[in-house]
Amino acid sequence: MQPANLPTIFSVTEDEIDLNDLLAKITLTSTGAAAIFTGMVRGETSRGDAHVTDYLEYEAYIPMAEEKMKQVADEIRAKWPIVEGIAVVQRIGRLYPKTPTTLIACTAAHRDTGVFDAARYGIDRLKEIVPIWKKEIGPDGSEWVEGDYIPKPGE
Amino acid sequence: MQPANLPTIFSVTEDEIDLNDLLAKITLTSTGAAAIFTGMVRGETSRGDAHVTDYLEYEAYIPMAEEKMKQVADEIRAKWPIVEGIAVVQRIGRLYPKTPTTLIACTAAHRDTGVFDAARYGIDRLKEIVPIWKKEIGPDGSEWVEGDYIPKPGE
Amino acid sequence: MNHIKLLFFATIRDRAGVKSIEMDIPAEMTIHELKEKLVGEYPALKESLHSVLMTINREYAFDEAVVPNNAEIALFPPVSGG
Amino acid sequence: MNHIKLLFFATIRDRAGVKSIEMDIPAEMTIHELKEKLVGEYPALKESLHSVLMTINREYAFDEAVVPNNAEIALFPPVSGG
Repeated sequence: MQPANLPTIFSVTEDEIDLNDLLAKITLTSTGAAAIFTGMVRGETSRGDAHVTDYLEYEAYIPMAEEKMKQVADEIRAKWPIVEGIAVVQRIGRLYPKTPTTLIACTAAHRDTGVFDAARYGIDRLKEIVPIWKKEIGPDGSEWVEGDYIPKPGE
Repeated sequence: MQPANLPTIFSVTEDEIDLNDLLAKITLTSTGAAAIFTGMVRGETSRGDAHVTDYLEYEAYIPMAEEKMKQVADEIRAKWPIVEGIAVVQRIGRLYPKTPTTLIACTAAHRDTGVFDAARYGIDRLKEIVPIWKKEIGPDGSEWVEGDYIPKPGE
Repeated sequence: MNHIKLLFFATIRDRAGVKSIEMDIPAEMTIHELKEKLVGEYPALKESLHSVLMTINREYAFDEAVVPNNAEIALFPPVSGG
Repeated sequence: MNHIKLLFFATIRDRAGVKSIEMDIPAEMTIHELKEKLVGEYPALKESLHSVLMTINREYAFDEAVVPNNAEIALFPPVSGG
């Protein structure tokens, strides 16, 4: 069912996220569909406390982050065995509004296989268990963005 | 609620689909999330009649296709008013396995806004009402791929 | 008489053997009547008629619609892009 | 005694004022006991303790876990990547 050579990319990087390149790397001859999520730095946020952001500073516990990205990919494959290629990428460092900061992409033979749900699950899990943090720098100073998920034993 | 200047891209093209460029064009200062779908040419299909594909030949009724892509974007905005930018692209001509042939991308402030559903709706509608056809060329000859959707009055 | 331009795509073009033609048709002709006229001229279209889609000026059109003067009419099978 | 390496990230690093330290701890010390020891040495960590996450060798670890020799321990707030 699942050939051992299905491409799985997971990376924490300071480089620009290249969607074309990542998509090509997770496209197999049997692939007909890709669902891709990217997160970008918002320069203006209106939900909740409306505010303006000059830039975000991302940091990661890199070796653990890459292990947990691999775990997110493994969880996706367990839930959606039809998924072919997976890419999980987080850019770190100082990132300005409109810049893509993260990418989760899943490929499959067809679009009605759960491949959209798989990508959605991937970004949700990244924001729960992958050790990355961001500090928001705006006109009124800087503040760490606090997550709220407490991992459970075994996660 | 919806500024008049929300970016909407719709295009039938013979050029390579550049995801980085399209994403940048539909990212606003208020954008924090993008859901992107791409379709690729499958070189090997296992669902249904398993077969091998050498390449696909796409053709379009271009002016109507672009009008219907605009309509798909309008439908998305009516159903998901939170969507900020929309790109609907179809590449035509002779396209080989692993090549992206179509892209639907929607951006929004946050990922939990229906932006994934909006992109999914977009590709489903493109395959229903946008006048594009493909002929499959394989080792056993060539065959038009037949759709099965009959548009209703007003679509 | 009304003057119209006809465009054929995909399987319909292959069967008709032409990409586009211009013709004059009676005023007040409906899509249904135009379809019958075309099958008379291109008998190979007959077996496509149950599923052919037709458009008038780039909007889907149905049997009872009346074809206006200078219309751009297209005939094609259900779409299969993506 | 066990030798361990401690890493601090984000708000926890800001509060502790250090990025990483190495220390010796008694064998069989639990994560809970290590947390109490750290609060003794870095009182500013006290107000973060209700939400601090801890890991042993890059896996999430909980109060009752015993810290092995040569462990890489990390302390950080709930994650906020993406």
